[in-house]
Amino acid sequence: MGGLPLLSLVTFLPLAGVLFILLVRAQDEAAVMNIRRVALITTLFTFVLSLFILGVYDPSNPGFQLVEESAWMGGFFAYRMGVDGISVLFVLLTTFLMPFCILASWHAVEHRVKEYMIAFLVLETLMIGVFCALDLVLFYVFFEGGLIPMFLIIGVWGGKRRVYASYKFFLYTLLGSVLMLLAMMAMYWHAGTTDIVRLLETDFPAGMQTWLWLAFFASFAVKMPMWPVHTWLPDAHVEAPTAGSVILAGILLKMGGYGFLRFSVPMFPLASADFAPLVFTLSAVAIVYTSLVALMQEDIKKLIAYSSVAHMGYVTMGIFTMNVQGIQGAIFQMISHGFVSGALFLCVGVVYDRMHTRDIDAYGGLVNRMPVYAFAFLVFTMANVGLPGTSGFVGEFLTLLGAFQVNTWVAFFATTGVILSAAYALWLFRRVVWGTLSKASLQGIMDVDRREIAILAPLVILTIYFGVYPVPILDACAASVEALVRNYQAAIEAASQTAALAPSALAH
Amino acid sequence: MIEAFFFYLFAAITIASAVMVISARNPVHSVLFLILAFVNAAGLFMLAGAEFLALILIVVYVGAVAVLFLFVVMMLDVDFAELRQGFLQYLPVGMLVGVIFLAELLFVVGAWVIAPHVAGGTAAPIPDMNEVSNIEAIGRLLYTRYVYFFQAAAMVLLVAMVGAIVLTLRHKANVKRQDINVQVARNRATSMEIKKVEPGRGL
Amino acid sequence: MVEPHIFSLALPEIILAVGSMALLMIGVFLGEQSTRIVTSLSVALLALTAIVVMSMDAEGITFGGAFIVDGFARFLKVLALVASALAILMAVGYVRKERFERFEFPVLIVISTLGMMMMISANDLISVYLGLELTSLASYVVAAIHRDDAKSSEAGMKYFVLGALSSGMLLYGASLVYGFTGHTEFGAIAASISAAGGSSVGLVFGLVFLLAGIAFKVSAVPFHMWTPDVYEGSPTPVTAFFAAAPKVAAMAVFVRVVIDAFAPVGTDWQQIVSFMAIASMALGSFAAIGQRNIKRLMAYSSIGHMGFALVGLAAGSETGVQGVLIYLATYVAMTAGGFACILAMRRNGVMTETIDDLAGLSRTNKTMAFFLAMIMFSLAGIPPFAGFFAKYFVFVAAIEQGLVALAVIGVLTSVVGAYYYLRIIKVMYFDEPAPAFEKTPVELSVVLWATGLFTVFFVVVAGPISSAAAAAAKTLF
Amino acid sequence: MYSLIVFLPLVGFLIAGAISLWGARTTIPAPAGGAHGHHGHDHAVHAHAAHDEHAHASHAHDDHAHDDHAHGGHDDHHAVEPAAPASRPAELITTGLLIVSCLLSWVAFLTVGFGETEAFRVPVAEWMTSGSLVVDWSFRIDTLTVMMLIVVTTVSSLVHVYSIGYMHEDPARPRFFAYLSLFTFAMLMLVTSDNLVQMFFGWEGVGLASYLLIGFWYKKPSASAAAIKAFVVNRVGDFGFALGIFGVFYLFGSVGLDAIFANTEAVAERTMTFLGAEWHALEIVTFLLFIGAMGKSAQFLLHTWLPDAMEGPTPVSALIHAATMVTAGVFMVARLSPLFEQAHGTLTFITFIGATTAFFAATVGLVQNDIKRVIAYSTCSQLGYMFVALGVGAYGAGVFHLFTHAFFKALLFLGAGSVIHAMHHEQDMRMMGGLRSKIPLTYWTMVIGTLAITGVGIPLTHIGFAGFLSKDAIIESAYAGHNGFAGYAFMLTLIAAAMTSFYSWRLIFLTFFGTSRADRHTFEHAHESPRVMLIPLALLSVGAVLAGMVFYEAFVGEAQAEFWKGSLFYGPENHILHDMHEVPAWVKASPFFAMLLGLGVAYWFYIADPEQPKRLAARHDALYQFLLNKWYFDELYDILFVRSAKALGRFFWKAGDGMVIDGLGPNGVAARVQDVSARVVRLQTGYVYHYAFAMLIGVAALITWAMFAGGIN
Amino acid sequence: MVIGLSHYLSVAAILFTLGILGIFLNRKNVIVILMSIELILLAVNLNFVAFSAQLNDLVGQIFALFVLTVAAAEAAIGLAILVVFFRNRGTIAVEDINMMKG
Repeated sequence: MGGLPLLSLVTFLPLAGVLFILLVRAQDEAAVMNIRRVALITTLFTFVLSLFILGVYDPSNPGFQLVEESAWMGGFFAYRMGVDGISVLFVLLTTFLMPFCILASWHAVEHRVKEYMIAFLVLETLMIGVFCALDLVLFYVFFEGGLIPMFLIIGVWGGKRRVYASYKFFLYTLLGSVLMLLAMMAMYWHAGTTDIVRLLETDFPAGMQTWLWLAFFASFAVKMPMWPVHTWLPDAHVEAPTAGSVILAGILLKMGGYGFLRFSVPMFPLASADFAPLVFTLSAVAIVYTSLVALMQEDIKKLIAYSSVAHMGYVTMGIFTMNVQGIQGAIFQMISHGFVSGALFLCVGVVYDRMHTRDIDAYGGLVNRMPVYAFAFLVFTMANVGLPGTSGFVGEFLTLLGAFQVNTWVAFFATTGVILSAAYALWLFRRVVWGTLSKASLQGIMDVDRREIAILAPLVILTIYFGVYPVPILDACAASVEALVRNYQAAIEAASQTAALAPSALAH
Repeated sequence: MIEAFFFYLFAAITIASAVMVISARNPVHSVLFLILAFVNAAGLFMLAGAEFLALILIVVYVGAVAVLFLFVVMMLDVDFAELRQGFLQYLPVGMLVGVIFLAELLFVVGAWVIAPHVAGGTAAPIPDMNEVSNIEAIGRLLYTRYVYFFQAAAMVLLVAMVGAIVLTLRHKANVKRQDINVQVARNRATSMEIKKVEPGRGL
Repeated sequence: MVEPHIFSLALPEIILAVGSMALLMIGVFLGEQSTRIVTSLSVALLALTAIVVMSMDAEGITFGGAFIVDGFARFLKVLALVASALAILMAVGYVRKERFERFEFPVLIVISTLGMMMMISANDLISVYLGLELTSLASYVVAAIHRDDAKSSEAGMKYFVLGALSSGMLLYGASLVYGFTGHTEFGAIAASISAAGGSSVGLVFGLVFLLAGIAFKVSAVPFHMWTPDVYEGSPTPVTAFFAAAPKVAAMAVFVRVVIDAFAPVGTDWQQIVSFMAIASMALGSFAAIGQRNIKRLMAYSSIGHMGFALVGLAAGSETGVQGVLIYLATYVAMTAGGFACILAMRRNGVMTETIDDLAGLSRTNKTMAFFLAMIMFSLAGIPPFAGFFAKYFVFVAAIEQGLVALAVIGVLTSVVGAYYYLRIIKVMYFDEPAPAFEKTPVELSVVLWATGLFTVFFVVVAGPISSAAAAAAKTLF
Repeated sequence: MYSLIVFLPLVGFLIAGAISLWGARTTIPAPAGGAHGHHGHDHAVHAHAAHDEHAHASHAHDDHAHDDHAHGGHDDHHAVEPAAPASRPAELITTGLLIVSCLLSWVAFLTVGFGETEAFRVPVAEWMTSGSLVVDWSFRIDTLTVMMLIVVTTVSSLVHVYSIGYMHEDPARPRFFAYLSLFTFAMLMLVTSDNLVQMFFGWEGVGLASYLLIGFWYKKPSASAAAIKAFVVNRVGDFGFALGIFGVFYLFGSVGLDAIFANTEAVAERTMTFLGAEWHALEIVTFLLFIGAMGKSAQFLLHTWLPDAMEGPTPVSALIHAATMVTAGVFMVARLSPLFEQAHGTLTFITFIGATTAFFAATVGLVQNDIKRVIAYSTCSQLGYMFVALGVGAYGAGVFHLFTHAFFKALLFLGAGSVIHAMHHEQDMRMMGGLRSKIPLTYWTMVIGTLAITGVGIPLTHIGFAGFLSKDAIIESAYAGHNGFAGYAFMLTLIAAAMTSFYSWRLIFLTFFGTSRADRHTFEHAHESPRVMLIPLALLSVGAVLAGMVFYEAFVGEAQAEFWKGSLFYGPENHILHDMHEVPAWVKASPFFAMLLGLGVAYWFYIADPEQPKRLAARHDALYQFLLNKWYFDELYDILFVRSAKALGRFFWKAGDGMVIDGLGPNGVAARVQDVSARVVRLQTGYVYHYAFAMLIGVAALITWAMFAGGIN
Repeated sequence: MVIGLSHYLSVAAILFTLGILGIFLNRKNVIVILMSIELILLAVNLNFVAFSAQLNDLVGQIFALFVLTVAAAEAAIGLAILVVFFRNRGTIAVEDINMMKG
C-alpha cells in the first residue's frame, strides 16, 4: 500500500460516488433507491479504505506519515497530505460516521435525494481533507469549503427556522475563519511557506504569536463552539436533518479542537501559555452555563446541542492543560463525543422520523413500545453523562485529571459538569422514554426496525468497547501527543530562558 | 503690455461667458455664451502661441459643435420657462464647495511657480516659429510619431458617427424617403399600371 | 532601445480595427438581416484576436513610446477579449427576443474592446485617454442602445454625463501631470519625478484627478455612483459587458499608471488606493444587502469586487499585481456566469430581474441553480472556488506590505458580502419554487457551463493561470 | 477464581439483558385502546387478542387480570402486560450464577481471611494509559475485599432467590434480574478494585444499577423521579470523589492503591493549592474523597435520595439500599485507611457527619409511616454509626457494623417486602396491624432482625444479636475516640440507639400487633410468602443472629491483626481498638439501656396506649411536622438547587444566550448591518447631480487628504 | 506685467470649476450639463496649451488637439443620447433622470 496515495484516495473517493450519482438521470423510486445505495456503498468503501490507513500507520512514530506532496497553484502553495497520531483518528471517525448518516437518511429524506447524497459525499471529502491537509491553504480550503454543503443541508432539508439557522451557522463560522485566514497569510509572510510541517518548526516572535493565536482562536472557538460564541450550534442542530446534526456534532465541531491541536498549541506555544487561563475560564463557564441551559430545553435536539457545547468545554480545557492526560483526554473526548452525540442525534432522528416533532413534551413512555430503542438511548445517555465503562467517561476523566494538575479552579467548576450533565440527560431520558405511554399520537409508534438497529448497534458496541478498552485510541495518539507536549515545554523553557538571560546580559 | 491687455480681455470674457453658460435662463443663450467663451479661449490659445489649435477651436467648436448644440436645443421642444427654477436653492452649498475646490486648484498654480523645475529633456520641443510654423510642426509630429493617436482618434470619430446614427436614425414606416437604388432600378413594369377605364363611369 | 516591428506588436489591435470596419460594412450592405452574421463574425473576430494575442510573444514599446506590449498586457487583453466575446454571445438571444436586433451592437462592442486593448497597452497618457474614450463612447451608445426603452436611455444619459465628467477630471489630472513633469509617457514621467526628487503638490493633484478618472471606470467608491443605475437600466447583455471587460481594461490602466508612471510617489497613491479599496469593499457589501433587483445587486457586487482587487494594487507589490490579475480573471468568469443566469431569467416572454424570481430554481432548473449557487459562493470568497483564491492573493499581498488594517476590513466586509450572496442561494434552494423559466438558450448554457466549471474547478486549473499572472506581474517590476 | 466471582454476575447480566431485550422486542404491546385506561379486563383482553400467538404471554395474563382487578392503584405497572418470554430461564441463570459466585466468595473468604495469604493483585486487562497515568483492570484481593465479597454475593444471591418469588407477577423479570446482576457485578468491581479509577467505575456502576432499579417501574412518575434524584445526588458525591482521585494523582502520580499506600508517609507533610488556598494535601484529598462516600452512603446533607429510593422494588432496597451499595462509602474509607489515617481533620469531620447522620436519620425514622421508609432511615442512621467508627479511627468496628448490618438490614427489608407482598403492595403501616397470625414466619424473621438492629444481647459479654456487638463496639469506640467530635458522636449515637430501638419496635408493633387497619378484603387475602422468599429470610436470620458473635474476635477483637493482615491500616498512635475495650462498664452497658428505653416507649405508645402518639404529635405539631418532613431537606434543596438551577438555566438561556449573546452578537450585528445598508442605499438618490457632487466631494477630499497627508514635500 | 503660466492656469482652474458647478447646480436642463462638460474640456485644453508654451513642448498641443477631437465626438454622442432620452420621456430636466435609484 505504501506506494499508493492512500490519503488522497480516501479523501476523494466520495467524489467518485458523486460522479456515479450524477450518472443517475432517472427520477423514479428505483433510481432514488439506487442513489441511496451508491452513496452507502461509497461511504462504506471509503471507510474500508480508511482502515488501510490504520494498517499502514505506525503509532510509535510521532511525525507525519503517508505524506504526499505535489505542486499546486503555480507553487504558491502545495498539495500536501499526511496524518499523525492526532489526525488519523479523526479521519477514521469521519469515514466511520458517514455510512450511518447515509443510513439515517434512508427514509428520512424523501425529496431531493440526489442532491442530498451529493452534499453529504462532498462534505465527506472536505472533512477528511481537513484532517489530512498539511498545507495551510489546503487546510483552509477544506475547512471552509465544508460550510457549503452543510449550509445547503441545513437550509434545504432543515426544519422551520432553517433559513435563520443556516445563515447563522454560515456567517458565524465564516467570520471566525476569515480572521484565521489572515493569520495564515501572516504566517506565510513570516515563514515563507504554507507547509504545516515546516511551520511547526518555525519560531514565531512572541508578539506575533499573540495575534496569530487570537485569530486562530476566533475561528476555532466558533467552530468548537466555545462559550460565548456557541449560539449558532443549538439553532443549527435543531434545524438540521438528523444526519446533518450527526455530522455537525460528530465531526464539524471536532475541527475546532483539531485546529487547536494542530496550530494554536504547537505553533504558538507562548501565546497558548498566555491565553490558557482565558480558555480555561471560557471552558469552565461553558460547561456550567450550557449545562444549566440544557436543563431547561424543551426541544430534544437543542438539549443535546447544548450538552455538546458543554462537552466541547472539556475538550478545550483538556487541550490547554498542555499535559499528556489533558490532551489525550481531549482527543478521546472528541472521538467519543463524535459517535456518542452522533448516536444521540440518530436516536432523536428515529423518533423524529416517526412523530415529526422534537418537543420533549410530545413524547413520554416510549419504552413501552420501543424497548430496544430505549436501551440504545439509555446507553448513549449514560455515555453522554460520562458513566465509567462508556467511552464518554474516559475523555472526561482524563481532561479533568489533566486540568486538576494545572488549575484546580477550572477542574472544580468543570467537574460540576458531571452533576449537571446527569441532571439534564436523565431528565430528558425520563421525559421521553420513561413513564406511561399516554399520548394518543404515540400509541402506534413502532420500535426500531432492522435498518435502525444496524445504525445503532455498532455505536452501542463502540461506546461500550471504548469505554472499557480505550487503549487503541489512546495508543494511536500517544506518541504524537507526547511529542506535542515535549515541544511545547521546550518552547516555553526556551522563552523563559531568553527572558531570564536578557536582564542578566544587561547587568554584565 | 498689449499682450497683457488682450490676455485679461480674453480671460475676462471667457470666464464671464462661462458663468453665463451655466446660469442663463434660456438654453439658447447658453449656447451663444458658449460660443463666445470658445472664441475668447481661442484668443487665449493664440496668445499662448498655439495658433493651429486656436483656429481649430473656432472651426470645430464654434462652427460645428456649438451649432450642433443650437440645433438640438431648437429641435427639442422644451418649455424653457420652467427650466431655471430651483437654481439658487442649491447655489450656496454649490458655491461653497466650488470655492474650496477652486482654492485648492489655484494652490497648484502657486506650486508650479514655486517649483517650476521640470527635469529631463522635452519630449517634442517646439521648433523655432520662424523656421517651422505651428501647423507644420504639429503636422510633422502628428503624422509620424503620433500616428497611432491619429488613427485612434479616427476610431473615436467613427464610433461617434456610428453611435449617433444607431441612436437617432429611425426608419419610420409612414415616412417617405429617397431610395436611390429604387429610383435607379425603376422600369416601366414597376412604375406603370395601365387601367382600363370603363366608359361612362369616370375614374 | 530597438523597437520590434510595429505589426508584431500591434497586430491584434490592427486586426480588431480593420475587422470592426469590415463588420460595419458587412452590416451596412447586408442591411437588417445581417445582425446574426455580424454577431457571429464579431465573436469570431474577438476569438481570433485573442488567439493572436496568445500566440505572439513579441514584447516591447512602439509608436513613439505610446504603445507597450508585455506579459501584463497580453494577459489582460486575452481576458478583455474573452469577456467581450462572452458578452456578445450572451446578447444573441436577448436582442432577438427584446426586438432590438442591430448589427451595430456587436460592432460597437468590438470597437469598445479595441479601446480596451489600447488602454491595456497604453504607455502614454494620451493613449490612455484615447483608449478610454473609445471604450467609453461605445459604451455610452450601447447602454442606450435599446432606444425605445426609457430605462435604457436614462442609463445611457447618466453614464454619459458622469463619464464625461470623469474623463474631464482625468484630463485635468493628465494636464497637471504633464505640466509638472513635462511628459506624457509613463517611463519619462517616472524618470522626471525621480529626478525632481519626489512628489510635489501639483503632481499629487494631477495624480488624484487622474486616478479619479480611472476609478470612475473601475467604479471604485466614491466614483461608483453611476454603476447601480446604469447596470439596472442598460439592457442585460450590455450590463454583462459593462460588468466585466471595461473593468479589466480600466484596472490595467490603473495598475500601469501607478506602477509604471508613479512608482516614485508610491506612498501617495497607496493611500488613495487604500481609501478607495476600503470604501468600495464596504459600500459594495453593505449597499447590496438591501437590493431586490439582481442586476443592481451585481452592480454593488462589482463595486465590492473592484475594492478587493484594489487591495492588491494598494499593496503595490509583485504579489499584489499578481493578485489583481488573478482577481480580474476569476471576476470575469464569475460575472459572465452570473449574467448568463440573469439573462436566462425569462418567464412568459418577459425578462425578470428580481431576486425573488429565482425562488426554487434548484427544483426547476438544477444546472442553472447549481452553477449560480457555486458562482455566488465563489463571489463570496468561499473556498474551494475561484473567488477564494483571488481574494487570497490580494490579501496575502496586503499582509506582506503590512497593510493589515486593509486586510482585516477586507475580510470583514467579505463576510458581510457573503450575506447577500447567500440570499440568492437561499432563494434558489430553500424557497418554494416559482414558475419555471423558459428554456435556457444554447449560448447562455454554453457560457454558464464554461464559466461555472471554471469557477468550480479553479483549484484544478488554477496552476497555469496563477503562473501566467505571476509572469505577467513580473513584467511590471 | 476471583475473575469468576466478579464476572459471573456480568455474564448473568448479559444473558438476562439479552433475553429481556429480545423478549421486549417480540412482545411490544399493541397500541393501547385510548380512553379506557390502561388496566382492567377490557384492556387485558385487548392485550390478549393482540398477542395470542405468544403462548406464554396468554397464560400469564389471566393471573394479572385478577390482580388488576384486585388492587389497581399504583401497582398497575405489572398488570397490563404479559410476562416477558423466557423469564424463567433468565431468573434461573442469573440466580444460579450468583449462587456460584457466592460459594466461591466464601471459599475466598475462608482462604484469605483465615488463611495465611497476603494481599495480592489479580490483573485482568489494560484500561487506560496516558502519559504517567496507568489504569488497569485488576483485582486487589485482601481480607477487606473478601469480606466485602461475601457480603455482596451472599446478600445478592439471597435477594435473587427472594426476587424469584417476590417478582413473580412482574412482566419484566428478565430485565429485573439483569439489573440485579449488573448491580452485583458493579459492586464486585468496586470492592475488588486495585485502583481508584476502577473503584470509581464500580462506584458509578452501582449508581447506574441503582438508578435503573429504582426506576424499574418506570411508569410510576415517583419512581422515575426518585431514580433521577438518586443518581444526581450520588453524582454530587462522585463529584467530590472524582476531585479526590485527581488530587491523589496529583500527589502520588498514580491512582493505584499499592503506589498510594507505599507513599503516604512521603506526602504526609505536603501541602497543595486547591481553589486558591493552601491546604494540607492529604486533608483536602481525603476530604474530597469523603464527599464521595457521603453521597454513596447517604450521609447527612447528601442523604435525601435514600428514602426516595424506596420507590424501587423491595428486594432492590434490601440489596442496594441496605446491604451493599450504601456501604460503599464505608468500604472506601476503610480501604483508604492509610490515607485517612494521616488526615486527622478529615477524620474529625467524618465523625461529625457520621454522628449527625445517625441522629438525624433516627429522628426522622421515628415518625415515618411507610414501612420501607422507616427501614431506609434506619439504614441511613446505621451508616452514620459506621462513619463514626471510621472517624474515630476504629475502622474494624465500622467494617464490622457494615458486615452485620448487611445481614439484619437485608433481613428487615426482605421481611418488609414479604409483608408488602402479603398486603398486596400496601406500604403504609397505618394500614397494617395484626399480621402476626397471618404471616408468622415473616413475623419471626422480622423480630429477629429487629432484635439484631436494636442491639439485644447480654451487656458486658460478647453474647447477643449481630447488632449488639457491632453497634456497641462503635459506641464504645466513640467514647474512646480522641478527636474533637468523639464526645459529640458518643452522645448522639447513644441517643440514636434509643431512637433506633423505638422506631424498630414501633414498626413491629404497628405491623404485626393490634388489630388490622387494612380493608377487610386485603387483610383476608393476606398470605404467607412462598418458600422461595422465606428461605432467604431464614438464611439471613441466621446471619443476623450469629454474624456478630462469630466474627467479633476477628473483626475488632484480639484476632483482628492476623485477620485483617494490614488491609485496614492503623497508624502508630492509633490505639483505638485497644482503648475501646477499656472503656468503663457504664459505657458498655449504656446502649443496652438505651435499647430498653426505646422498646419501652414503643410498647407504651403502640401497644399500651395507641392514642398517645397522636396526642403527642398534636401537642408538638411543629416538631412533628419537622420530623415528618425530614427536617425539610427536600424542600430546602428544591429551593436551593433544583429551582435555582432551573431559574439560572432559564436566565442563561433567555437572557444570556437570547438577549445578550445573540442580541449583541449575530442578531444585533445583523440588524446594524441592515441599518447601515438602508442608509447607504438612501445615498443612491438617482439624481445625476448628486452623483456628480459625490464625485466632486471625493476628489476634493482626496486632494485635501493628499495635501495634508504627505503630498507636500 | 508679464503674463505667465500662472495666469493661464488660473483661468483654466476657474473654467474647470465653473464647468463642474454647472453640472451639479443645474437641475433642469441636461443640455447645460453637456455644455458644462465642454467648458471643462476647454479648461483642460487651456492647461495643456499653457504648459506646452511654458515647457516649450509640442506634446501639450497635440494632446489638446486630441482632446478637441474627442470632445466633438463626445458632444455628438451626448446629444444623440439626449435626443433618444427626450423621445422616450418628453423631458430633458435633470431631475427627471431618476427612474433608477437605491
